[in-house]
Amino acid sequence: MESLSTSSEFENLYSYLKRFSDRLVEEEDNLRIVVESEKLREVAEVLSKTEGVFLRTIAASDERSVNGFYKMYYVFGIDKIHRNIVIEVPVDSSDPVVPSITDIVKAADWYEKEAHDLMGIKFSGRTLYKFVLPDDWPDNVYPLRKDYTVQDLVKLYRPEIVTKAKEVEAEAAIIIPIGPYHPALHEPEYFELYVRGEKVVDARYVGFMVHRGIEKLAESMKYDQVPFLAERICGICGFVHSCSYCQAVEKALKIPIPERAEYIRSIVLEIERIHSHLLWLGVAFHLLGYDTGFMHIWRIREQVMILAELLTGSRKTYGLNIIGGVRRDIDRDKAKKCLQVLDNIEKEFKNFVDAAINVPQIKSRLRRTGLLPKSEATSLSLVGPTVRGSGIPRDIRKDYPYAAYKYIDFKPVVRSECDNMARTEVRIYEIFQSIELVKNFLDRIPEGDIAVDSWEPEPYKFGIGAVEAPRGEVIHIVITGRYSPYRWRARAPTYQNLPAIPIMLRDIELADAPITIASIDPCFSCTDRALIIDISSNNVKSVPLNILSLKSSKLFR
Amino acid sequence: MVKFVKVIPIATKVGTVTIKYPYAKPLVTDSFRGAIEVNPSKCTGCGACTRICPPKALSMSIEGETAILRYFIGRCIFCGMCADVCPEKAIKITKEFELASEQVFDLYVDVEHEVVTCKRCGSKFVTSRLLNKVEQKLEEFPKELLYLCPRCRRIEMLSKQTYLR
Amino acid sequence: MNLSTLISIPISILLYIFLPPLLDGVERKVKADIQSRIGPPTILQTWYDILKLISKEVVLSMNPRYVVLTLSLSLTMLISLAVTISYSISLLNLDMYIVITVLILLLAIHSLYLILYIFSSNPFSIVGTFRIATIDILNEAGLVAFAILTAVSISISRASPKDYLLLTIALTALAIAVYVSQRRLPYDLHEAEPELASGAIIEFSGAVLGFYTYSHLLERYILASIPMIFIAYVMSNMLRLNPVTATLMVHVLASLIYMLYAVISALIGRSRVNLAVKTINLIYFLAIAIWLGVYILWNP
Amino acid sequence: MEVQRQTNLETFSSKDLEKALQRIKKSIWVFHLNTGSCNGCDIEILDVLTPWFDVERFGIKLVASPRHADVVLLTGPITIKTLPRLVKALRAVPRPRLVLAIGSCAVGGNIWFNSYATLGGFPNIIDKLDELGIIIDKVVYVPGCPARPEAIIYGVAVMLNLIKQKSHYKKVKT
Repeated sequence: MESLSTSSEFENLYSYLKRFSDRLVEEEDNLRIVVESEKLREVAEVLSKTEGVFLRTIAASDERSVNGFYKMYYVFGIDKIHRNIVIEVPVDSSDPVVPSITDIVKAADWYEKEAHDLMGIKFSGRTLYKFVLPDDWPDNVYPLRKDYTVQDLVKLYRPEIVTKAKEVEAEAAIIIPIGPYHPALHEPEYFELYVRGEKVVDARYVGFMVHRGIEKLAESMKYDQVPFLAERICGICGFVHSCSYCQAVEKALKIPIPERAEYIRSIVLEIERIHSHLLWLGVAFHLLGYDTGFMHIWRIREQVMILAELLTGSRKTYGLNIIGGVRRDIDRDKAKKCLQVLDNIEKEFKNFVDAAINVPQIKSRLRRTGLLPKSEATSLSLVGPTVRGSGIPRDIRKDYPYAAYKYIDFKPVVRSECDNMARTEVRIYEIFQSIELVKNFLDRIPEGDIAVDSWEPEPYKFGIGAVEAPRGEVIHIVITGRYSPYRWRARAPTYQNLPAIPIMLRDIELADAPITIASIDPCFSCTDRALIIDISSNNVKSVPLNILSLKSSKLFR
Repeated sequence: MVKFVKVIPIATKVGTVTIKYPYAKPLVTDSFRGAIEVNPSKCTGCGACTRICPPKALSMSIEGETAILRYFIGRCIFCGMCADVCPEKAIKITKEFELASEQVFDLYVDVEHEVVTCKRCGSKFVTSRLLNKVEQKLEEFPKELLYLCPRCRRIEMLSKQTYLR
Repeated sequence: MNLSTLISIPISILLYIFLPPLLDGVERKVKADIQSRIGPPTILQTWYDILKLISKEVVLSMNPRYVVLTLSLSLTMLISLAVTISYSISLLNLDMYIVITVLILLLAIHSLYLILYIFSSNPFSIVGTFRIATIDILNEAGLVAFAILTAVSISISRASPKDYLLLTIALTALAIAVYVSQRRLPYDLHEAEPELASGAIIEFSGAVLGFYTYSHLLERYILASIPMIFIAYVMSNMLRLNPVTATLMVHVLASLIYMLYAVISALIGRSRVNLAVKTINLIYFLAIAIWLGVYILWNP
Repeated sequence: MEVQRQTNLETFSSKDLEKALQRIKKSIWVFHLNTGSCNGCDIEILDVLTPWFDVERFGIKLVASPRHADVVLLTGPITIKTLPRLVKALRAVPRPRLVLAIGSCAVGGNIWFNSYATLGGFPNIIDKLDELGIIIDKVVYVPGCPARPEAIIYGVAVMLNLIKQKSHYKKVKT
């Protein structure tokens, strides 16, 4: 593999960065560079203008106890050469201010908001208000700072249930209490859609209902307990989170994991993808009123659930990952059963989806709705089937190979129509592709151990773990501590993808809003560990009709 | 054009797939992890499980004359880590999932252990089972130190050393 | 009025009153079958649902007087509609006046529903109400036109193949209009669950919802029986049926077409308002054009 | 327009309640309320509606509005931000008002029981709801992470007294 310093294409970028700072370290797959905050905007500008560089994640970390300041980590990725550029910006602890880069790198918007709320970092150039935390959260208490333990925070703030409920009573007279609960979104999130007649003119995400304080909790847990916590970030694609957490720790501490464990992880990841895409497809049919399709797709999916339970011991939240490997082996019987089930699913699914996708209403409502132009998709650094439906072949399995994907060759599924149908088709073909991949993995899986015997934590090492989840790229950053992670930053795909929704919703019919929102396969429990959107409203004169939509990955329920 | 009608032959071919649970067997596979069962005759009350349990569904507390290992099924995430770490193999993962209850109270399981009182300060510090176990393993350990709580033990050892010197 | 007429009227009214929830039960069973599952325990399920709703507490955020008044009015009108139809079947008399009375009652009931929906202040129900108004305006025109067209086809019929063809075209168009009026998929836009929660009926609860559900099912069944009245009329003229047989025939045929509708609605997805308007327009225009074309161009 | 309740405790006597509870046994409409769960239990709830488990065979139907519901399927540890909405939704459910708390989160707060952003499960707010005049007629807790579809069906059966519950407080001495 090429590294940044040897790549001919990115030679200029490298020499530029090198001139910029002498504190530049080239690691196995990251290029880490320390940049003073005054120069941050300049570097960001250069990176955002370089073609093929995407923002992957941003993390704020409280390192006052180690080196006396806060630190911001900006992770940019160059898909082509499988390398990350990690820009580290030390932030003064008495006056934590960093220049905002949102106007240069669009995708940075939410990250800055989150860092402001949870870590108390201020961004010059923009004013931020409370987004993630409840409105009555005490000022100057930033949960992710090391000044507070989880117990302190619980003592500092408890909501007044009775008072709160009475306030609700007062405002609830007209709008009926379906609140953020809407049948299309099975999660308590909501969008406000501004509509004129039946046309949507604008949309605003009002969320953070599922913020559960996960990153803080992890700091009070031991290394081996965190995978179970990570898995509960999301009940649909939990395995990807525990996987990328483990990979981040393994990278940071350079723990070599057995090849067999890598294969087992990949097999379970693909099985999770099959189940998640089938689930999505079923819900999409339900959103389009085609309940028969929903029922049959879920009938087919049930076999995957039984298979997952057989392989891992649980239908969901598999509890399979530990640092250094996996807890359960796939023996010969299970592998045989697995192949059988997959064959069956492939046959049934092919038959059924062929019929279902030809239902006239499904066809006409998916085609040419929810358009997401390629240029917008690039500038927002979108991930997963959302971006692949717009003709950009970004796939972490290919771009930053991990686990057993290193050993295998495949092509990401790409569609270039940019509409809801394109995203649906990407998912449908990915199901077939995943079945193919699992068969391949089972074929090649080597004998051996499934976990390392022991490993020693070493504090203040930095590691990035990324996994291609069914919804897109999941990326975890871990800075290790002595007994538990010092800082753990999880970024879910929906976090990156949600800003695309207002673009897709503009000027479509109200009836198509649920399926369009669903088309990024939003998973709010992932996203809300911390985050929020704010789309500055444009100048369209709009009739504000608070459409509380949202519930699910099931979608708007 | 009318391809979507194909759903009817598909449905006819598949028939009804519904499992008539609770009147028929559930779809549980062999590897399913349900509620755990603590074998009171093996458990020594060492607390290894309470330290690994991610949601702290297992907890150890001393109430009066007994130490209680409390298992709260309502918080359990059925990960099975406790069974992996238990040095006595006293924890068994069952396939039980029919746990619904009208009272949260009914979801607790307590295992009571006798406790040993520190000979010097009178504080309760360990279950007698664990102490016996330790006694068997460390035969050479001075008996008088065994029945002291960690704090008193340290004081005792220090004073002994001073004395010896 | 002879004895069999006297018997057939109450039979028919009773069928109208008790059959609709049962048919809904059967429909749920049929749908479950298409979806490879068991479905409700018995076909009485819809009745149980309605009875349960009636015994529940009522929570309303609108003035209950308006709601109860509108709802009871529409129920009364539905039952009088059932009585009118039963009466006309047993007399085997189908003059234009009856057809028009039936249509007027139907339209009145639809407007009452609109009023009922409009009392809700919820944004979902507002959107739902506008949607249903759009579809209704278009579809009621179709319903009236095709009912009259069918009546005309019957009255001009001299039992030639051309006349039967005309009748078939008119009846088919009427059946489509009835399907749309029944507010089934793909045109149940007012209560599209995934988009609008329950749309227009989101704020109803307890007994109000129970009675609404019942009246909605009753309306569906009455609508399904309308094309059948014409068929029964033609048949009884040909075969000299007695009123009891004719009544039973209408109900059997109505139940059958109800099931056919159920199967169709299980196979397709939900449309969109602008799309629905286009499709309905096209179908109705085509139907009228074909009917006229056959009438004018076919000269045997 | 203001919220009006047509019936209240005076007209909704214990006899009415008894009758309504009897009728609910044959027809149960459920409303699904997610209070910040990870989606695991939520997809299992959807799963019980689908062909393999098909709870319609007990007369269970998923409805979209709390006004139509008999039973609230509550998942999640109740995050602070969802709390006001939870109260709103529960208030909108007409009596008899039943709650099925599904999953470890709703029962005991799961892994987040001591997080600053959650309340740690339904038992922690039940008294407060009483204080607000929201009477919950019956609660059944269904543990599981996520609660598997069979466990949810079992919970419903316990709620309707079709089956006697198996879990009981146990105290064993060594």
